[in-house]
Amino acid sequence: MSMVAVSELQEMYEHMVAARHYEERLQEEYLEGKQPAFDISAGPIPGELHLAAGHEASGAGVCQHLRDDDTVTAPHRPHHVAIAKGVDLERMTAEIFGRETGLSKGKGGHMHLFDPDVNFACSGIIAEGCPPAVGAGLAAKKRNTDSVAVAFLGEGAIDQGAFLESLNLASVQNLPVVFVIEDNDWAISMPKDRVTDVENGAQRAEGFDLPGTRVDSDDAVAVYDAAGEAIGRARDRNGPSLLEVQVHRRMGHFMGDAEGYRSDEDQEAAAQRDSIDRLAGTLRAHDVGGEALEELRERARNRVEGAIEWAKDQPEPDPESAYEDVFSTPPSGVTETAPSAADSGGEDR
Amino acid sequence: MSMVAVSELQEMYEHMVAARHYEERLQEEYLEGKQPAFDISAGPIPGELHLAAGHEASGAGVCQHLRDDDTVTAPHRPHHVAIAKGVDLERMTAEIFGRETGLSKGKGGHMHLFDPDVNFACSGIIAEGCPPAVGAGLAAKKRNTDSVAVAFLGEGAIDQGAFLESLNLASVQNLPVVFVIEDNDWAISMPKDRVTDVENGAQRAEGFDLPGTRVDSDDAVAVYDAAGEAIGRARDRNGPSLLEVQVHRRMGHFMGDAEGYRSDEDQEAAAQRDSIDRLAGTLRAHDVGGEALEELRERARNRVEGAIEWAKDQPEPDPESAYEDVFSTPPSGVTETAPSAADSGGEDR
Amino acid sequence: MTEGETDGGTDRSLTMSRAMVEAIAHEMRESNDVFYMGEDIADYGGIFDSTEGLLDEFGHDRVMDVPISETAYIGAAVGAAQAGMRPIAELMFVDFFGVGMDQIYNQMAKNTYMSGGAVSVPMVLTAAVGGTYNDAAQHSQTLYGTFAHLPGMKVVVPSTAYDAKGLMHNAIRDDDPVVYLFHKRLMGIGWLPAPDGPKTNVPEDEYTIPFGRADIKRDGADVTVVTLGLHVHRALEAAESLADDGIDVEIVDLRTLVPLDTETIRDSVSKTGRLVVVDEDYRSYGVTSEVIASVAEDGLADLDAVERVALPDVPIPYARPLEDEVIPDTDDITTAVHSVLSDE
Amino acid sequence: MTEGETDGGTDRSLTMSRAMVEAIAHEMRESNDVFYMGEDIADYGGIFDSTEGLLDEFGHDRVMDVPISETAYIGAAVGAAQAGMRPIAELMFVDFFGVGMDQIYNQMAKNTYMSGGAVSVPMVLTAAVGGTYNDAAQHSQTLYGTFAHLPGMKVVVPSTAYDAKGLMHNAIRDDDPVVYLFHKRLMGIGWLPAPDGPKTNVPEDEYTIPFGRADIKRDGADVTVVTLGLHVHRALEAAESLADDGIDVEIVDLRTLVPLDTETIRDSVSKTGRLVVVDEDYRSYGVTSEVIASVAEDGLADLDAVERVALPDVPIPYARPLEDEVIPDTDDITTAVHSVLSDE
Ligand SMILES: Cc1ncc(C[n+]2csc(CCOP(=O)(O)OP(=O)(O)O)c2C)c(N)n1
Ligand SMILES: Cc1ncc(C[n+]2csc(CCOP(=O)(O)OP(=O)(O)O)c2C)c(N)n1
Ligand SMILES: [Mg+2]
Ligand SMILES: [Mg+2]
Repeated sequence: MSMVAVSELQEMYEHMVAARHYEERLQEEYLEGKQPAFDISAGPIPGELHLAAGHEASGAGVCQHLRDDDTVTAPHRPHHVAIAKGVDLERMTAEIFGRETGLSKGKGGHMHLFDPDVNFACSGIIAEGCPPAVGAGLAAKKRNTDSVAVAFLGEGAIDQGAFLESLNLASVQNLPVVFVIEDNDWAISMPKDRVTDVENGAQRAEGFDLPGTRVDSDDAVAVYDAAGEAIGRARDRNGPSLLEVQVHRRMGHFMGDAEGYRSDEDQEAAAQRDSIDRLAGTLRAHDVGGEALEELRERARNRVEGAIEWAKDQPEPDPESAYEDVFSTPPSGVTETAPSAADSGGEDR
Repeated sequence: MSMVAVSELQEMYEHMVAARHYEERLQEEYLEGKQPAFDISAGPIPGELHLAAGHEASGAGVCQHLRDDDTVTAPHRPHHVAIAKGVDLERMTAEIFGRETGLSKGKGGHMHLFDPDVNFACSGIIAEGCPPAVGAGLAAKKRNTDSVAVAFLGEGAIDQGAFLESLNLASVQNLPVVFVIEDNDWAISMPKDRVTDVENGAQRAEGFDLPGTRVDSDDAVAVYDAAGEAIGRARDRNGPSLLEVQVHRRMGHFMGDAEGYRSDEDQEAAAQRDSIDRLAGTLRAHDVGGEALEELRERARNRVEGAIEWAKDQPEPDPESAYEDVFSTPPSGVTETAPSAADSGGEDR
Repeated sequence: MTEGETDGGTDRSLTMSRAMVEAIAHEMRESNDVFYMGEDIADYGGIFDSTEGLLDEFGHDRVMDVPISETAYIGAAVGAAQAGMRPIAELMFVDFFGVGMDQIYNQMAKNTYMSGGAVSVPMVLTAAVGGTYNDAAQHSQTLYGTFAHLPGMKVVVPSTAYDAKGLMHNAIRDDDPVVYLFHKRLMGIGWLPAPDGPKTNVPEDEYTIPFGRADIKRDGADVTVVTLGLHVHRALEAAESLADDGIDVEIVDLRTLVPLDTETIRDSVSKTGRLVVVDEDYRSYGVTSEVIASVAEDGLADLDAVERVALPDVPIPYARPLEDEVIPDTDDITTAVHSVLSDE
Repeated sequence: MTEGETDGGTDRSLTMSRAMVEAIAHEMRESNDVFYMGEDIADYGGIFDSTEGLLDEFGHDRVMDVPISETAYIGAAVGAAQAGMRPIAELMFVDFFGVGMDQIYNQMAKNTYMSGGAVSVPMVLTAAVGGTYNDAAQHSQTLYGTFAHLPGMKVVVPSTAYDAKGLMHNAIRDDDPVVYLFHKRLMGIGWLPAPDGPKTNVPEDEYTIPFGRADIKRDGADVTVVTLGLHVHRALEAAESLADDGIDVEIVDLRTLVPLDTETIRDSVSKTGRLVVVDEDYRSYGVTSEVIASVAEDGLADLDAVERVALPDVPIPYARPLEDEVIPDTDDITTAVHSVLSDE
């Protein structure tokens, strides 16, 4: 039996509800102006959008163990993790709407959210966040702190060199890193068995001498427990772990994906196995009543609505700002120190 | 007990002696003019040279099972494999000496030996030959032949994405591919335990659902047996395997490597565990007498001497030929078919 | 255009995607050696419709979804090509080249040379390129210059359905590795509406367009605009409005970057004396640089004025006003044309 | 040169390798955040002496051998840099970039921009470049143009010990990612003898050389030769022999490709009117293209003649007569100088 405190379950529940509501609201906003004919350039949200409805248990269960000084890297489907990690929701939303006050001043968009205050980053290339997470773990080790790094990736990413090499590097250097595979059964249109022979992605760990665990119960508490063990191990300087979590994709790969390749039954089954409902049940079993739950939901929804409202009010970036931030501001790298005649060192050979 | 025929052992022995003698002679030729001060641009052999003395059991034991239509890719230390695979020794040697009649007309050198007659290729980037070997296996499967592909790599290469991704691709497509790790304990100056936590490289297989075996007895017969099983499995369309073979590096990473990072004991121990001596013992136990062995050795040495002599007699390439062969000869890709007005298709929009 | 003169007598108009797929399907029918590998190219039909419909006709064995392992499957294409097959491997976005580049440029592009011609690598590497839909820095690049700089690969960039089909036929038949870069905005995808130009009449018959032959997409006497891909259409649009001002622009569509048709470029510049190079790749060390340098080298005397219009040297930003700022548009081209006219 | 005027008063001459290592050691002493990762850089001291001696002083924790996993450890450097450290990661040969390029250009180079400046990536990526010792197509390239084309990284190419030290100090202190490309033939490695030029007097004190400032390595009035790396020395040699014929060549050593000092180039060309660009990278879509285009763009009127001398667009062959043919030598430079003088 899990030792999780009820207060933690409540926090997780609130994060999960916020994440789900966030995705539902973004879907609405995103599709505005894009119907009936879907034109990606219409509506208030630019670009592609990968929503994580159905993944909430993973973000919440893992991040519940993390502090601000712990690093998280997430892939192209990042919102639920960002919310659980405590990323500034208003500025994140402004970023997604492409506004000047967004986390990245509108330069990054939803696949490139960076919040250094809580050491969160995400990126759009498969498994690309794994090596930087290893690097954050390396920095923690070198600085002799007990902070840890967590890299999230999809089950479709476990065939990519960047992930596999990272397992080895983290293992041989004994770094405080946890890799979390979110298995939602699909990599865009490719089912898992088409791209790997391994049913349990955590099995990859075996070839690299680190522990691997899989949680497939759609149970945020089980995720919390397994993640607690892995993160605790990392914090105690006992090395890296690999964790796979079964989640579900409720909204297509990206907005506009008609999922023609996916059976109705599969979609239906994914919708049924809802870890938010399940966690609500657990909370009720812990004597958290319907009213208390509704209060949590209400708070989560309000936070989301507030962030979206704020974001939509923000100004668009000045076109000229496109030329800024290629390099650090203020500009670095132009220091000149003695000897003053330095610059002509090779002059007359 | 191995079922290997004595005639096969004799062939393997001859290949192994030829390979060893080849490396010893190349070492001599390479160092000519480079002593006492080692200048890489002096002497009859250009460029870097990675010799495989101590690796012979691997090339001979594996390739003994291969036909000309089977594909082999080897890494930067390829000669022993090339010899066992039946690569044209004269033209290979001419290539190493940078001559016009070399396998690649002097363009490739010792890390880029291509002999399409026996489907052999090698290359200088770590693990780079793994994906093309998978491709050769894929071609065999598509064409419904029973040929197989073997990729050789060093133990230092098992941390590289190209290898790890290849394990998965071969496994999920069930391709006739065998990966052979030659474990010589060192990746240039880096000992194995500095770069991976896994003592047995064949353990990598576990994360990808394919069989993995390790042979660490310096016994060519044991290599032959293990390779026979893996290659037989591939030929019978039962999928890929991973095989690791313990070998030894007797001559430094490349010529000129003083091995300052390596202890005398380690060098000594490597020299002791000589699989050629061991195979000679096995042959004697099979009643192949000293004279018969000497005859094999003589033949091997003569072949090597003949190839080196021939190669050194060959002309250097014409400098102008440097501009040829970027693309196929005769030039392809300039076909023009109907409709004849084709070229102006977009003219006047 | 009188139909029948320039398009093989057809009035069947196709999107660039349909034209490209038609060539692939034709070649797959002709030879079992041709097959297609990539992510989401089977049931999905390619994220940018590059394989739409192929699965139905050819099945999963020849229209193969593969793991997200670009190094492994692009390298496998090299191996299969060296074994005599004619694989087509798709990199979903050209921006992902960095995960598989070693196999691309150290094997695919070099093995013919490194083997002294003993082996050849008859494969096609397809990839979607380009921005204009706010997909930000990792999903919007063209990287034309990156591929064109490294020897051993032919680099193809179609701008119309007609060209896309002929160039694809040629790419598959070519015995050398061909990098075939199709611009997402030109494909005619429902959710990413194309401008008017790329949908053209396309003959049903097979035909090839040789590499190394640029196409004059518009004749003109005053200024030469050299460009490719999406920007052919932006340049044509600019030319129309400039024509109203009495400025007569010639538009050279490069169609292939390797080989580069320097002759057509120089002939045009020797006529107009003024050169504008328009590119959606980064400005420095790229396509605009090379086109200008090639003219300066051998036709300096003919050259009265030159301008380049390209992506500035910044990663491609996400928000609409920012992306609009950096990707060259029709106005940028018009301005550059005016500038070379006033420069002298 | 009167010693003391131009080199901080020292007559201590160092190889380029010693000078580079001296700067690294200094910065490692100053800050525990600086560490070095790479293959064979600990006990071996770097295959090309890039870390010779560092292990003894700093130990395996700060001079770290890593697995042959360029993607993983270069990406780890990015992560450590974003966490506030100042890693130096070595790619043993620049030719290997293809196995780790995604981390290099999609993370290291873009994260500052993609985060709107919220994060910075203060790291150095070192790599050995160049040919002249018959290591063939996978171990002889410079790939200057490949890195310079993609925005977000500063690209540094020292040609002397003096420059190597100052540029390395600056690279480590810079808050942005710097790609530091050192030419093997210049390092002063025992088995790969350097020409005379790169071993220079080097002050013991620290000093920085700012990026974006080319260095006139030789003043001249007749022809501008723009070059970098090894070819600075080949150009200087050519200049000496041309001086005997009364031809006065100015030699501009770029030192950094990003930022590119177009001002110094243009000033020189406005003086001489004749431009020769010499590069060891591939000819097309590269450094020579960019330098010529940058002059043509803003200084076309000044430009009377231009030539480029570069590696032809072929992979680098192995045999000595072949490699000698393709890598530009002193004679090639001399010929090009004569050619721009007779061109007009
Ligand atoms: C290297 C690389 N290859 C391909 C892609 C395109 N791509 C984006 S998401 C995706 C599928 C990812 O599947 P998975 O890892 O399971 O994550 P999910 O989308 O299911 O959350 C692909 C192929 C990419 N971004 N990067
Ligand atoms: C991607 C890549 N990284 C680094 C190198 C440089 N390199 C050449 S051989 C070698 C060591 C290889 O060790 P191993 O695989 O064990 O083979 P061995 O030399 O021991 O036979 C290294 C690091 C390379 N060629 N390619
Ligand atoms: Mg998935
Ligand atoms: Mg080894």
